[in-house]
Amino acid sequence: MSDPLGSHIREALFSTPPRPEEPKAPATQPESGETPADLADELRIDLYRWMRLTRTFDNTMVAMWKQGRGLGGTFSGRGHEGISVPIGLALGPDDVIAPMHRDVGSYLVRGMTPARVFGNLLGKVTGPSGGRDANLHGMGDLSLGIIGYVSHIPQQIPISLGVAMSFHYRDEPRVALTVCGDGGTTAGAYHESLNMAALYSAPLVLVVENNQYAYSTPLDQQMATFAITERAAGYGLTARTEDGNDVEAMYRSVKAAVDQARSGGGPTVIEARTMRMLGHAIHDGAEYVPPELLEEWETRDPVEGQRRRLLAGGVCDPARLEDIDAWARTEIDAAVAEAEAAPFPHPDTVSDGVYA
Amino acid sequence: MSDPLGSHIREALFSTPPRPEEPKAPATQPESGETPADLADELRIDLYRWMRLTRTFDNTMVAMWKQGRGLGGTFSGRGHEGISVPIGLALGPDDVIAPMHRDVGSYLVRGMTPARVFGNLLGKVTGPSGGRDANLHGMGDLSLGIIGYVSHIPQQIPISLGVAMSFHYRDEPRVALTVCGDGGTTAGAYHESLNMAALYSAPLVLVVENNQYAYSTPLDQQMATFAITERAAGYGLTARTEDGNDVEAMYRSVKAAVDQARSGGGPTVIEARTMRMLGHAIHDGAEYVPPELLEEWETRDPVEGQRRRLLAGGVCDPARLEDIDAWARTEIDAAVAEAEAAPFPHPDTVSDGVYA
Amino acid sequence: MRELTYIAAISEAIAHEMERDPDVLVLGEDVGGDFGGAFKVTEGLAARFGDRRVLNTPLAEQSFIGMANGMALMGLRPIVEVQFADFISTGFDSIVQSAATIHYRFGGKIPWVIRAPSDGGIRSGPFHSQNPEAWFVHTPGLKVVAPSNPADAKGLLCSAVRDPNPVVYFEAKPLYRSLRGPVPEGEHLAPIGEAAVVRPGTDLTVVAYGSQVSQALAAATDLAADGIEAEVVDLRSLKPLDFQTVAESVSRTSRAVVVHSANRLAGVGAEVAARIAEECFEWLDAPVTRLGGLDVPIPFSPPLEDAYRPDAQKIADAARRLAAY
Amino acid sequence: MRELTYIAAISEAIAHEMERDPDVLVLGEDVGGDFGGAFKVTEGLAARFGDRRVLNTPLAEQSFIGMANGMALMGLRPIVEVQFADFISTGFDSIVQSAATIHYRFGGKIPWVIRAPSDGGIRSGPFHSQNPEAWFVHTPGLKVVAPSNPADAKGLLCSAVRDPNPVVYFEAKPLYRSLRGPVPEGEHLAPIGEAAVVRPGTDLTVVAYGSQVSQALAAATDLAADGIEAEVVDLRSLKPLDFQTVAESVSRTSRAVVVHSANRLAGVGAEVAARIAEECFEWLDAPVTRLGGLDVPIPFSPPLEDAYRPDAQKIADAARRLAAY
Ligand SMILES: Cc1ncc(C[n+]2csc(CCOP(=O)(O)OP(=O)(O)O)c2C)c(N)n1
Ligand SMILES: Cc1ncc(C[n+]2csc(CCOP(=O)(O)OP(=O)(O)O)c2C)c(N)n1
Ligand SMILES: [Mg+2]
Ligand SMILES: [Mg+2]
Repeated sequence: MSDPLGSHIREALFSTPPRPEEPKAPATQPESGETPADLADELRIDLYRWMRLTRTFDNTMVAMWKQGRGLGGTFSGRGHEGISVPIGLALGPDDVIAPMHRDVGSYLVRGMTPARVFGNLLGKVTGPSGGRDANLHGMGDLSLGIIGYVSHIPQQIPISLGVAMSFHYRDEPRVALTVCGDGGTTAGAYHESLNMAALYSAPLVLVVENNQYAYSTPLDQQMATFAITERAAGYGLTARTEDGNDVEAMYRSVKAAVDQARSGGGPTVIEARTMRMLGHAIHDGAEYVPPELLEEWETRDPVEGQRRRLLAGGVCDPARLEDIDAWARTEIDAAVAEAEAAPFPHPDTVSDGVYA
Repeated sequence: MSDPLGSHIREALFSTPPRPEEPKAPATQPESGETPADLADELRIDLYRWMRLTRTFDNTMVAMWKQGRGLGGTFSGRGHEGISVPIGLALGPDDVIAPMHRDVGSYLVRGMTPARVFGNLLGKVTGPSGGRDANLHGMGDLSLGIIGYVSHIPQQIPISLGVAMSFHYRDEPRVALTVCGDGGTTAGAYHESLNMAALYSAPLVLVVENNQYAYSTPLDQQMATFAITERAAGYGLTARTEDGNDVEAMYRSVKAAVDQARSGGGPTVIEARTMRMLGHAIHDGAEYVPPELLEEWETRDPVEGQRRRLLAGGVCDPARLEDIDAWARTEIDAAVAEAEAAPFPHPDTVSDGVYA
Repeated sequence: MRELTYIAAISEAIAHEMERDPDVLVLGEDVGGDFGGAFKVTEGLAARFGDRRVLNTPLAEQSFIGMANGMALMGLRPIVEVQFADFISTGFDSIVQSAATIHYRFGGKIPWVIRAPSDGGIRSGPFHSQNPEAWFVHTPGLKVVAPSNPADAKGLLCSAVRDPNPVVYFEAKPLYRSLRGPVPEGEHLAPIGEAAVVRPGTDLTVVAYGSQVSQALAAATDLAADGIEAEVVDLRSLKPLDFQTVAESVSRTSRAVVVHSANRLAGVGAEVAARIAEECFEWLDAPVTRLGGLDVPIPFSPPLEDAYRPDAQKIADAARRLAAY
Repeated sequence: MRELTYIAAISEAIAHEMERDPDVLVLGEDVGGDFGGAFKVTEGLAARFGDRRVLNTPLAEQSFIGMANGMALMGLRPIVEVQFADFISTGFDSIVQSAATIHYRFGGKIPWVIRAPSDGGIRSGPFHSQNPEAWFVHTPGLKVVAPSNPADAKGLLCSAVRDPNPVVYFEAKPLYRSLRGPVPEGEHLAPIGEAAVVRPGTDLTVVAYGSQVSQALAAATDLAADGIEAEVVDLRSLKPLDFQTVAESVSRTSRAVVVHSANRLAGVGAEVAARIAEECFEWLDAPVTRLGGLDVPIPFSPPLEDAYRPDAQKIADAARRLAAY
């Protein structure tokens, strides 16, 4: 039977631009099966490194759009790095992920270069959708095990269920992971897919990014009780709540879920509690969010939190973290330059690729 | 504000053909607000009477279709009388019901004559859909507070949620009641609507007719755990399980849910456990159902059960029940004759009524 | 007359109807509170009419449209906002199976309006630019309107709210703030089912609706410089369709171009062109030409989206070819 | 050649493809076990190929079609049964938004087939008689086929399974057991995108598909008795559409009737008629006539359903009017 992903993924995962300060990249991929009660120091640093890259990406993107250097709208994932990075890192190379619009970290971890992501945002031919899809949609690359985002929430879940079922059908030890928001949990396909995932014991991990808002709508206007985890457990699958701003806790939890799924233990739903720090999309000032709430969550910033933890625990010295920060800056600046210089697609290609 | 139902309903409810043996018909409608821990004797007899009428309807319909006197397909509700009758009787005259395809009892209780139901089944102009909709679909009559069935499962739930929300919006002490099957619980709109019903504290009652099969598919191929009630409770609404073949228990439970909804206490889901005694539809031999299962449930027949209970408890003497049985037979025979004699709609009317 | 933007005319229509009739209410994602919807169309309504009449719903199109069906059956008149027309497909059953058939099947009335912000040209990509009106025109039991200017945006919305049937109202996002025009104050109704000749002409007829009417008018100006006088018919209502106005125009001009932003293939323009070809056969001096989106998901990148969409230039080019036929 | 019913040809095609390719599997409501689906099309497959390859799903169209999307992305080839074509709208997003756009947006292939038992005339009412093909023909990114006879039922299904794109396969319920015909044993493919002239003629062209092809052939026999020789073109594939075969026929006959069971209004026939009118303008001696269902939910009662549907008599009547034009 054909393997549409192939083993190129392992290669692709490590083919991101050379990182001078991080030669031991394989440390980011603990051997499959190992449950990291204690995470290796290099992995803990790696979590920081990818979060920093993601945050620098996000800051730069937001600044560009405010300066009018963007195209159309875009979505900030600020505050979600504690989720988007570990969902990428906890997967094995042959696993498949279907991220949402706030999960840039997971794309980067899986080997999509920042230049390609900016290329997509700017409608360039170099973006993974080749200028066909907008902002953080359509950034699929099956050679990296990434499925592009379908806007219709929560379409990523049934698709990922199907990916998981293909692994199940073929007896492959692979896992599908996907993501939805608190808003996604109130949609019909969420229920249908969780029910089927439990029924078929599909090797699926779903991370619910509960960031307290669906666009302008707070949780208490979405559901009568906030028992997302308990409701998920009701289908007969594993469900637990995590602090989505604690990247190490998230890594452990996702890794355990991935291991469980891979070994035939069935699906897991992880509710990751966090806060959307900027508006819904770039044009949204989010005046409807109480400032105190944002202030409180600012103190729980996942990137700064991990930095403090690494320093406090003596895992590495400040210089190493500063090197990482500088590396991220350099990477992102280069990516922007590359994407801005890239060409738009030619209008004559507009009808190419509708059919395979 | 206009009241599309009007007070004609009370009248309509009692305008069914005269019943010589049941002069005290108003006893079927206990005063709103009364929670019948002990059901009045006349009500207990009435539950039997409507179940018998429903069963006689069903037997006759099945026989006609087997004899080739039917048109298209149809659905037997045999074994569901313990649900379909009390959901009609526990409602007040201004309440609204949206039944499914096995709930003929509720139509009859609400005042739709058996002749009209047969008219619908036979595509006659006298059916509530005037020959437009098939079998037990489209049998709406808003003057009776009945919403016709939409085939797309479980469309009756969001519609009924909206009906409930209109009562809520207008501060009317009215209740919407609807029904779905075990199969309906796995569909997306079930989840969406229960979540919203709880969120808005809508005056809605949903009865889940868990008859162990969705067409040929048994429960264990529909869901990993059979915790329909627990899952419903997870939305933050009242949920309980009942024996769907115990008509008095069902009546009490539905009545309590209706009272709760009417008094602002929010929605209830009642999982009524029962068994579909004939196939999915008239053409279906249901060979996939183990015969032992049917044999077991045959001993729990809701109509015979209520008969035994009335006799054992000395609520009435056998002669009265035999009168009821004879009455049902007469009613249904007359209805068939009337429906068979009724005309088909004229082809020139085919485009009438698409728009209001 | 005072002028309003297209979007302000929509907001005014909603407020006007809510003021007039307590049975009118608004629901949808993010429509309530101080926020007032993704495009701010319902801004201020919650403060004015209360949260009960301007209801934020969870993300659940199938069921909040289904809920509107039930409300409407009881005589309320919900104005439902789908955040983008693209997401109307998520609530498809509740529209095409439930709302569309209920009157025919048992006489229940469904007097709702679904507002669907549609159309592209503003770099929003395949999921925020769609024009799905053909699905609904093909479905028996619905009405479908698509205003092209601020006055009709108000007048058709007010009429849609009062119509006893389900009406899908396609508002053109690209016109929201780019198009201003005179809008009558107070009561103003535009009849559903009547097209309008928005520019008289003698040489050919351009049939358009929604945002393509502005493009057709721009093309007509351009063509006039070459001595080609195009008549522009704005359909306004796609179902019921006022074919008489179209036929009357084509009977005079003998040439027709039909244009819309939606996919040309099996779009509403196919119905219009087929009817012209059938019913105006004797008058036609040239084949009916159709313009529409290409048969591809609506692309994001500017060169691709521009290649995808009809515009004034493409209409003028087609008209010139037709005039020279 | 041995003859099979239309439905047996479908069953044979599925078994043939499952035998050939372990990536082919079947899923849908009630398709598995000893039961084999509401129409018994998949009967015996579970026993032969195992429950894993013939999967009963819960009632959840949006997600089981969405699941097929994910399976297909990984290279499996699911054949999805929706129990009636009417219920395809419940899974609409997973088809028109997800499956249809994925290749264009990032190159993912979706090689599934959705089997949709469609069409009426058998007293099944508004929810078990629908012909929703126009929705999918209008949507970019899908293929749509509609076989009219047992050989094509097999050949088009086998081709659809092997096609790397999502194919919606409309099978005509009224033909299931009423139509028998020769079907090649073993390997038999009918190309997607090729129409067929199923009866040659000189006086006019009837373009049809699905169950209306039999009606058109019956009408042609009737017409021949009057000396009118109708050519019948069976579209077979609605998207891509083989317009060349249609144009070639009309260029000879100069007259065309387009017929389908689906609502005439904005149906696939509108596209075909508009293209004939545009591209065959010079050849036409009479207006293109369209026949289709009336613009009403499909009624149940025999006199109403018969009034609703096109049939051989109505086709012959239209053809006579056209021939006399
Ligand atoms: C079916 C559907 N309806 C509406 C939308 C428009 N929309 C985009 S994001 C969003 C809110 C999503 O909230 P949530 O799921 O909590 O994700 P978050 O944005 O908070 O990450 C909405 C309503 C959509 N994408 N899909
Ligand atoms: C959306 C949708 N898909 C498929 C069907 C076809 N169908 C009709 S009844 C049925 C089974 C329903 O089972 P359940 O909900 O348990 O009700 P029951 O028939 O047991 O009373 C199915 C699949 C449908 N009506 N609606
Ligand atoms: Mg959220
Ligand atoms: Mg059931």
